[in-house]
Amino acid sequence: MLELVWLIPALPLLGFLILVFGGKRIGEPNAGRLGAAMVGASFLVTVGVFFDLLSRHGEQRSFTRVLFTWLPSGGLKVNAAILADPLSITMALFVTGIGTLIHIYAIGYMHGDERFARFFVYMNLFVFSMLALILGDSFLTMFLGWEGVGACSYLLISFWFERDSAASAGKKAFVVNRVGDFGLMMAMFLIFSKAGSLTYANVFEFAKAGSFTRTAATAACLLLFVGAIGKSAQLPLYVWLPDAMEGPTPVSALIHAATMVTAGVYLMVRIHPLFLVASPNALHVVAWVGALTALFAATIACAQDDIKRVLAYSTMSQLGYMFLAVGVGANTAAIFHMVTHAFFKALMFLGAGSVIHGMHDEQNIKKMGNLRKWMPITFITYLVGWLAIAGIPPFAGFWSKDDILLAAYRDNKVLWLMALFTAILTAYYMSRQFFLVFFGKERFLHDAQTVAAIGPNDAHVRDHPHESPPTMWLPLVALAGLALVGGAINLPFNAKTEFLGKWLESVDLGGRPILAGGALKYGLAAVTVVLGLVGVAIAYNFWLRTNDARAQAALEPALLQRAYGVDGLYSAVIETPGRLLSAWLAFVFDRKIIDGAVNGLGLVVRFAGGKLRKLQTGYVRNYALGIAGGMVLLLAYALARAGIQ
Amino acid sequence: MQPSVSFPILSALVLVPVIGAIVVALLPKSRAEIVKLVGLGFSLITAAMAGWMLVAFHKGEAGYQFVSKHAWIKTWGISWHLGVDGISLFLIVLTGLLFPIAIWGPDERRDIKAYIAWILVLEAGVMGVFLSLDLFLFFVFFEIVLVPMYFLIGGWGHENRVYAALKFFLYTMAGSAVMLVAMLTLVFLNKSHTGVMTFDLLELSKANLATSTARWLFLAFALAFAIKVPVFPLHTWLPDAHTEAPTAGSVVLAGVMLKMGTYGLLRFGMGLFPEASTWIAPAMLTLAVIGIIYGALVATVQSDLKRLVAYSSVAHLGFIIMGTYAFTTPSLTGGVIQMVNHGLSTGALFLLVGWIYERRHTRQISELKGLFKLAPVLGGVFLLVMFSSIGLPGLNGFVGEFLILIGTFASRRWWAVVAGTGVILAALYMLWAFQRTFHGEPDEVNRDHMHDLTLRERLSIAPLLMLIVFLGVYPKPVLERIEPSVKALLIHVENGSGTVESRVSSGVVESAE
Amino acid sequence: MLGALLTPSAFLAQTDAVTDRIVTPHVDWVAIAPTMILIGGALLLLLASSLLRITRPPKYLYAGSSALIASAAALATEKHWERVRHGRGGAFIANAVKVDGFSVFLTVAICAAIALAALIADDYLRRERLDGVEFYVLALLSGGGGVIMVSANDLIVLFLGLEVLSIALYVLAGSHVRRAESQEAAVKYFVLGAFSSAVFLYGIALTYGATGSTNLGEITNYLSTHVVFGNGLLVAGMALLLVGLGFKIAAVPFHMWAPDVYQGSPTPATGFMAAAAKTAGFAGLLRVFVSAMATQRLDWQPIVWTLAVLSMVIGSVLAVMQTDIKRMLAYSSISHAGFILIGVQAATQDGVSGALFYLMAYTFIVLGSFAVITVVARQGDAAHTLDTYKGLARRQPILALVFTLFLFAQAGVPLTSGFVAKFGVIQAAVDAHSYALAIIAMLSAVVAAFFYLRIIVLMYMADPEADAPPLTIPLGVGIVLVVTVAFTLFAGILPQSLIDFAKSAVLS
Amino acid sequence: MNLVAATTSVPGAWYLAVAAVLFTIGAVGLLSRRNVLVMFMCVELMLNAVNLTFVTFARMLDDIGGQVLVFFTLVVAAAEVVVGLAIIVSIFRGRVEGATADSANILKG
Repeated sequence: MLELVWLIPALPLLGFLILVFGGKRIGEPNAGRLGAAMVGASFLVTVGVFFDLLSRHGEQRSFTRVLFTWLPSGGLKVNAAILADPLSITMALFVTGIGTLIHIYAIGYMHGDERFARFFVYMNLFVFSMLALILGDSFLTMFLGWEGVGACSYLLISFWFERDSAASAGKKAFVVNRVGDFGLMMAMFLIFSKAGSLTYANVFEFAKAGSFTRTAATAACLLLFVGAIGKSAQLPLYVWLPDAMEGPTPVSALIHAATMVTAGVYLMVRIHPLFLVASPNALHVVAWVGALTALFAATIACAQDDIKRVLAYSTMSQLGYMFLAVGVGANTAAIFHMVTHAFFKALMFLGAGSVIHGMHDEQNIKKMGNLRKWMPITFITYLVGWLAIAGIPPFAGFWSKDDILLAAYRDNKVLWLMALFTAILTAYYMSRQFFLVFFGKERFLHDAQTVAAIGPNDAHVRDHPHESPPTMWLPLVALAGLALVGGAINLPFNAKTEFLGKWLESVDLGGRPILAGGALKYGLAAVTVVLGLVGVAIAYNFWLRTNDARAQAALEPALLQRAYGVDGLYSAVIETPGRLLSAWLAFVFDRKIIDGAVNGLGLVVRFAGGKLRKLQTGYVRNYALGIAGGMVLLLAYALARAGIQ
Repeated sequence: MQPSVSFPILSALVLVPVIGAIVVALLPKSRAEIVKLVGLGFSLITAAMAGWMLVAFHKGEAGYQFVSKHAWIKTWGISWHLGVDGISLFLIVLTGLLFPIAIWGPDERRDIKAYIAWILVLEAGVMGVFLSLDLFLFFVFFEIVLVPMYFLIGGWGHENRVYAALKFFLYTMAGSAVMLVAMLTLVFLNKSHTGVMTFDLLELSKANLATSTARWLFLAFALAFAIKVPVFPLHTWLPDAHTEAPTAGSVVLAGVMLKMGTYGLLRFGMGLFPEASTWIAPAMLTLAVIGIIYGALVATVQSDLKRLVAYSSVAHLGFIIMGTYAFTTPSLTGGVIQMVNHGLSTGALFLLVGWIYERRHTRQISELKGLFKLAPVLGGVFLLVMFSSIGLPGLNGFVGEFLILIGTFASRRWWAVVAGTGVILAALYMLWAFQRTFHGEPDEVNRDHMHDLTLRERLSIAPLLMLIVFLGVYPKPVLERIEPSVKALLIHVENGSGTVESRVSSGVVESAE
Repeated sequence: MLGALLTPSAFLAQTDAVTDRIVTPHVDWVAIAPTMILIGGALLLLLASSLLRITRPPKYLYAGSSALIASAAALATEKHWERVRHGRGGAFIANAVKVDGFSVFLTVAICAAIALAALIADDYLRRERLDGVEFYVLALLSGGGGVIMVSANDLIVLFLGLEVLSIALYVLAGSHVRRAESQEAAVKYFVLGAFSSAVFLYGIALTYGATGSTNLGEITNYLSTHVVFGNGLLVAGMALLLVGLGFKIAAVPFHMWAPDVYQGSPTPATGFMAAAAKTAGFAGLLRVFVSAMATQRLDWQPIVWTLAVLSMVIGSVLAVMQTDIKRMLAYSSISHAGFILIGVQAATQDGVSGALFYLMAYTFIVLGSFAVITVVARQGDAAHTLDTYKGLARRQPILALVFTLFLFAQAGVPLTSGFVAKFGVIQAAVDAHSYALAIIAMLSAVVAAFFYLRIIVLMYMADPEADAPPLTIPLGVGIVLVVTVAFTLFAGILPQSLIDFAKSAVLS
Repeated sequence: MNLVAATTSVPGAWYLAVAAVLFTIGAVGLLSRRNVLVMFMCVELMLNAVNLTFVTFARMLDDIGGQVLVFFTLVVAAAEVVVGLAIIVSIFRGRVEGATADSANILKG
């Protein structure tokens, strides 16, 4: 099975190729089915590879399959090669698994879209790129996928490009990511200039041999982290993610929640051997950025009305948790949270998509309410997601978040407190959203006056919310199941139940083992759960029970609603000056000064010509004077010369 | 030995387009379609020969192949000396490829006979530039290409064509004027040492020059090439020429003619003046980096689509210059392959912009909107080419850019770092332009006049797209043909300069793995 | 009779000290055959036309005869060439006439100019109702003077040639009797020409005073046997000789007549003037300075350097400002004179051969150009504004294409004779280490390219004026164009033979 | 200097000086007068100055050649006069202002 590992990325690529050339002819819904089938097949292969690897031990668990030499030049030799080890296969499993579900979901969600087939073109390309990112055996193949997912993200965010906001959001995502990519590229150059290779194995061996200087390793780690910040929407390069919600919801679920945005975390985990030789401050930076982002995003999420924006900030916040985990050395916990988060966040996004779909493209949670009556399946599955993210046992989120908090507690109390506070906020804003959407009054039912105003045939009036078709709710159910039991892959009770930890052991993730057992552990878990419940309670009190408008307004300060005004700040500090500078360069410096100098030479010639021309008066005696003058000068020269000698 | 020895393939590459031009000129004016087909036929024959040459090329050899040498003007030691090596090989192939596309792709209707004839003359000239191993011969071709291009811009261009054509001609000519003097100086200095007057590149590269003399001469050569490239701040002819040229002109101009400059710097700058090349490197690198950033920033705010692409060329060519003067195997190899890549992607971009212009009769970004909806194939192709242009891995542009940057980083770290930011800016201006042009809801005017690519258009751009993908995925065949020549050139530079070995092939880059 | 008048045998007759009888030098008729053919032919033509009372001459009768006479004169140089090849060249007729490669080369150039000008003139004169034999006779006479100049080995012979050349040209310039411009050109040319001749003659006198002879061979001998430094008389003489010849070749600052005369003269005459007068003037310059006064080069090189730079730069810059095509070509010819002066300034074998090549190439280019202008000018010879050339490519594509070739050749675009010519003189300058001169020359060529291109722009990229009548190319002009185009391309693409010819024509 | 060697008395240089002065007068006259006929006469003056120079040098160098040259000059001057006068007459015939050189300036610039 291991030999077939190349099929994992190849199948979605094949799907992409078929769809790009024949997608339109295949049409709806077969294009979607084909896309989903390809990803599904890829998932099956991944499962096969997984079991094959599982049956091996130690070194045997890492397998590299070289396909061909990609970039050979001078000392540089990069292969197109696939690295199958527990880390990459874990990632591949949930990427293809969740990918399949979301593809299926999208068949329903994208129903009737005029560019139905093209959606799956992009989606399959995305899955391929994501798999290249994960399975690449070198920094460069990883970078291939890294940029590929970025491009797909761009294409999918601006999928509905008729909307200017969607088009802008796509562009913003790509450009901001490029800032991060700059760091990533510099890191690669640095690594290559030191280690002479970009293959993970060689680089890490080089690192283990102690050949990296501490400074170089630190610089490389931090530069790679810059890339991770961009891709995983951390401070300060997160600004693209909330806007990315302009994309179709399956995209948000797959790319901007479950998979692509976790690439940064994957990268940080992957380069663990480098962190070992780097200054500890490098990891501190990672931890702090993660914790700050987690808290920062959570506060914003409390005041958002758009159902998807809440989830977007929540994603940022959860990703912050993962970086925190990496930063405090709990790589396994980071991966664990990545997996569980993929389950419940994909679930919630798809649920949100179902709600939006049922509500006829309404995204404002303030205009929803009591949807449990209209969309029971969506409600139930969303409920699971809500409990999971809020950290209520035994749902998946509890286990993974608890691991992270534990590691943070042991490493740095301040970080732990920040993470803990974030946990309260998480529980609060998710509950707020949950209550507003599924409970309370049906705010979308309009009074007679409004109906009269917008007309009886408006879709909002004519159609009630409805439950989504089975292609959409089946994936919801499946994800809900995963969100419910996903925590089981790494139970902290003893070494035996830490399945994920054991599985990942062969990949050198280093770090200290998470405390197994002990009062502290259970105590901390209890604190987390209780505080989570507090968050839920506050939300319940203000958003469902009292439903006091003034109190609600107080909980949504403008500063948070505007997301601290960071977009405006960036615009004022970077975009506007940049644009002014460019305009000055283009229209003043380039046109007037540089080109002006060029044209100026022509003008000088013309000016001189104009002056000289005046000498040509047309009068014979002036001409004779010219000759005589020349003669006199020549004679003067002659005499001077004679005089000198 | 290869059978090519008997057939003068390289001379044929130059002469077939000339014959084509003469044949086209003799055809009756009324049969525009036949004229076009005949022109296409000749350019395809040339392309086929270039392709055959590519197949017959011995990889792994650094020297010149298929050499053809005949005395021309004996008195002055001038000969018809053609040869191809890894550095010129792909430029020849690119030339062979782009010309049929430039002839067939755009739907030019005005005075088609003269138009095709000039294009074929241009092709011969460009081939000659890349093949010449004799300085005089090179200069002849270098200058002669101005004539057909001048007519193409001036005769079939847009509103401001006369100004642009004149500027293009005079600017370039000014550069080569100084070069000619330097060339002659070199020849006579060589003559004074060896007693033989020769313009042969291979002979002259052995010339023993005083350091300061060589530097002065190099500066004169470099000026001519820098204008042609163009290197900041000598670039202002380029936006005008590109913008005003007809589509085919822009394609050829961007695709192959700019490479005459970079090629000249490699072949003649480094070949003849190795020490001076290393001496000037910091300045050239700095100008290259400025060009990268500057070109990108200025491109951002352009309102004319062609002008935008033109400024993007300034940025891209900056990368090539940087790779050239970083003096490492990857950076130089990257520079050479980037010449090809830029030819493919910018050529394709100009073709696409040309098609948009044919439909909408405007190049103003503000007048275009929502084209993706109206012309999905055009949009998709544009998208691919755009990604190639901004260096997305898996497409050709990345290969060159990456090799250049990684090579430069090894020898000139901080230049590479600053140049790297150009990658961000490239994404910015290209995506923004794409958004304004292709995204959004199309308005009435666009709806009425925009239609998708025709079969002819699809077929004519298909080879470019295939190469864009192929070179991105599997550049090895290209790299391994370029590399021996690049290495030989680096050794030449190393031997010639003596002082820079640490920079030229600094430890790690060459020895690792 | 003619021989006695034209050969300086009379004054060079020497007294035999022993016999006390006057010994006249042997007249070598072969040595002066080209001159004799040209001048004799001219007189014959004049005689025949007046005796036969031809009022309406048949088409191409005169032109054909003139071309034949010129060809015969050119063919006569074959005998000279034979002598040169067999090492029997040298000075003849009391050392006053030189037969060498140099004279052969330039005689051919002048004869070509006569033949081409005659062919252009036929249709022109018919169109302008000026038909008569005078033009041809004057051209042949003037050419005869030019040939005397190129083979002169004595300053006074040079002066005689110069005068024969010039006086005929004065009349040619004024030969369009109905155009005030033509008359004005004649009077200006005449007054200034006479002035410069006087200066030239004074230069001869001073040189004679300084060296004791006017014979170039003896001057050379004198200068090589005497170390002459700081001889004010000689240097002043050289300066004045330069003024005289500089006037003839229209070098700045002795150029001011050229634009007016070129513009005013009948177009075929302008072409002839530009080609033949320049060739003859440079022949004198090369013979006197590069050859005879080679030892004094440190004295005259800086002057020639300055003249070259001024001519190239001012010629180009002023040409940019012109709106009249003939005037523009006049300034461009000034600029070309500067280029040829580069070859003179180098004062090397390469320099001379470069200058010779340039002169030959320029003869064909400039006559081709003026042939085109003649056609475009239409009846009245007045349509010379640049606007007339608007859309020429559409009105008369062949004419436009041919003119384009000539303009590119003048601009020095490769594969034309103009490029090889420029290359030749520049390489001579570089070889002589005159780098600054070479660079100035190349840059002024860029400026010059501007105005050549401007005409091409008008021809190809502008619409013709509404009332522009169709243009037909008459046979005579057609022949001229074929010949000049063929030569321009031939000398541009396969220049080897012409270069060899020029090399073998270099003064020893 | 050979001049000094060749001449035994001072007057030779004086003749030369006179010739130079004459030549200069001719030149200045040409530059300052507007009547073409007068200008032409100035040219004749210059030529005669040259003739004087020739004769002087011939005497100083004791070389008959110099004197012979004068004849050539005279012949040429005569030819020039013939052609020149013809041109002048044909142009200024019938003009009210007479043979003023300044009236011929259509061509300029």
